[in-house]
Amino acid sequence: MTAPEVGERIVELRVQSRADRLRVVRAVVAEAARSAGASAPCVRDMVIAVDEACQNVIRHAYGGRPDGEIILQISRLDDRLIFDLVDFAAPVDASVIRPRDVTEVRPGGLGTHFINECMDEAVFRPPPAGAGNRLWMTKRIE
Amino acid sequence: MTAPEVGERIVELRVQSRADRLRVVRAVVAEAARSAGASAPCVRDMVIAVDEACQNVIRHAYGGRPDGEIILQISRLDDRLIFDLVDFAAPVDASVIRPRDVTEVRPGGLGTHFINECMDEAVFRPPPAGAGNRLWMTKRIE
Amino acid sequence: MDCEIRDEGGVAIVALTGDVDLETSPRVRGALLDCVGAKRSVLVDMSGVSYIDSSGVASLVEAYQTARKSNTKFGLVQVSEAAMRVLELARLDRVFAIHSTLADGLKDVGG
Amino acid sequence: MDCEIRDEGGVAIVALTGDVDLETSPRVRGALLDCVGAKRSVLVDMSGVSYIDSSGVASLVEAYQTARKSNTKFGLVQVSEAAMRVLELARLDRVFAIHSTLADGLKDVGG
Ligand SMILES: Nc1ncnc2c1ncn2[C@@H]1O[C@H](COP(=O)(O)OP(=O)(O)O)[C@@H](O)[C@H]1O
Ligand SMILES: Nc1ncnc2c1ncn2[C@@H]1O[C@H](COP(=O)(O)OP(=O)(O)O)[C@@H](O)[C@H]1O
Repeated sequence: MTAPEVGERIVELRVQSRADRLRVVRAVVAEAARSAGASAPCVRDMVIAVDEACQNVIRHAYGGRPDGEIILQISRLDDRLIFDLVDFAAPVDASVIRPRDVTEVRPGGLGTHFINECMDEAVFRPPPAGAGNRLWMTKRIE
Repeated sequence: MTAPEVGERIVELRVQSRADRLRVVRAVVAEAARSAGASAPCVRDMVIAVDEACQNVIRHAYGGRPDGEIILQISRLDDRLIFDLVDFAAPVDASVIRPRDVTEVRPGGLGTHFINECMDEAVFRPPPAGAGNRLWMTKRIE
Repeated sequence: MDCEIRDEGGVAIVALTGDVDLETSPRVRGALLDCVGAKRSVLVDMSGVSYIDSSGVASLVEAYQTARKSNTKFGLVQVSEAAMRVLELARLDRVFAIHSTLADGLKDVGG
Repeated sequence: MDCEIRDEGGVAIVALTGDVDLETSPRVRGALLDCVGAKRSVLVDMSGVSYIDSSGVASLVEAYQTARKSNTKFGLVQVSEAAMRVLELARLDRVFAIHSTLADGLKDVGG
């Protein structure tokens, strides 16, 4: 059984770092959020944030390498869902990842901003032994 | 990287042996099958078979215990999808599991029959070390 | 999954919407057996069934058999494509009275 | 994801259907830049967009900016709710010309 701090696991998912796996990731996030009672707009924001976080792992952490492992664990803690995203890429300096000014119109650089807007919390945490990075996102179920 | 015999993994999913996790399982199977190019009827049959197989694990292998681990790996081998379902319950004698005569009308006893009808192949295989049972199902992508 | 019961001229119309699965079928079973137990004719509206599994089918079979024993009418109306596939797999598409419209169903059960 | 291009009185209507994501947005980017590069006015029909991510939005921004540089018209029509949420997140709902009907869009680009 999982410790309370970690919440009750709904599902754990493993995929490789490929763009064509994101559909499956989105389907899982959507169904897990729905089954936890989230409304359609809340489900949608959770899907957006996790998709963008996975994209960043695919493009930046793994640099486009298609065979990196991505582990997403979705759990519930009281009235929140926790999205715990782990990769096995080289550890990144989280301080360099910051959303850009979105009032400036240019292509790219929106992912981090979307994640921050769509989740209540999104922080890098010490990864489990052997892993590279761990992004911890939470959002209240509404 | 996975060996050719095992196919190319699309996704691996872990859930506990609870009825309220089956929605997420179905969503993953449906999206994985769709992204592999399966038609709607083919997707539907894959969903039915995997759902019934998971139900059997929940009700029979784990006997209704809600905290058993279920691992589903979906992979692609040429023109087939492979659904590899592992549990950690006590090993079952696979020879006692057989579909009943469905022309006899009575409630229950349909799961195994559905699995056999919906998949091309469904066999128990030696489970990985530490696991209890492993049901190996394949179906051509149509 | 929603399971709504309404009355049409003494016939219980049980409308199922969503996924009837291992989690939700006990509610369907309870509702159907209540209606059948009250000796009411029952029509199950399956137009909104997006998914039904063997446990959902078992609930239908149990209600059907209980109805037969008590000479009560039991039928299915407007069976969705997804549900029909499963009834066919269970070889029940020839066992249940299946009506394509509610009107046909009501005529059959004499409601 | 489908990306279909048709002509309406010299205006390229690019209709997107399905999920515009990291996998599929390169095709959208290519189609949009081709149309803009050919100096055609472009209207992107987004009524069928079930999902769009930051890479899809980046493709729209790139086409929009390329169009501006070459004095070509670029607009969005019938933006689905799912897509509108993402444009709002990107603060682009005030930047792009967004029309609720194709007729309005065609009027605006003078097609
Ligand atoms: N998971 C990650 N691993 C490594 N670097 C990252 C990660 N996520 C974001 N970054 C860095 O932060 C920058 C901003 O990311 P983002 O806002 O998602 O926009 P974009 O990915 O379009 O550049 C990226 O360009 C990248 O340098
Ligand atoms: N995964 C399993 N582990 C243990 N026993 C099983 C398993 N699957 C099926 N069985 C056995 O086979 C029987 C037939 O299964 P099934 O056809 O699915 O119908 P039902 O589950 O409704 O009984 C079950 O009653 C059970 O005894």
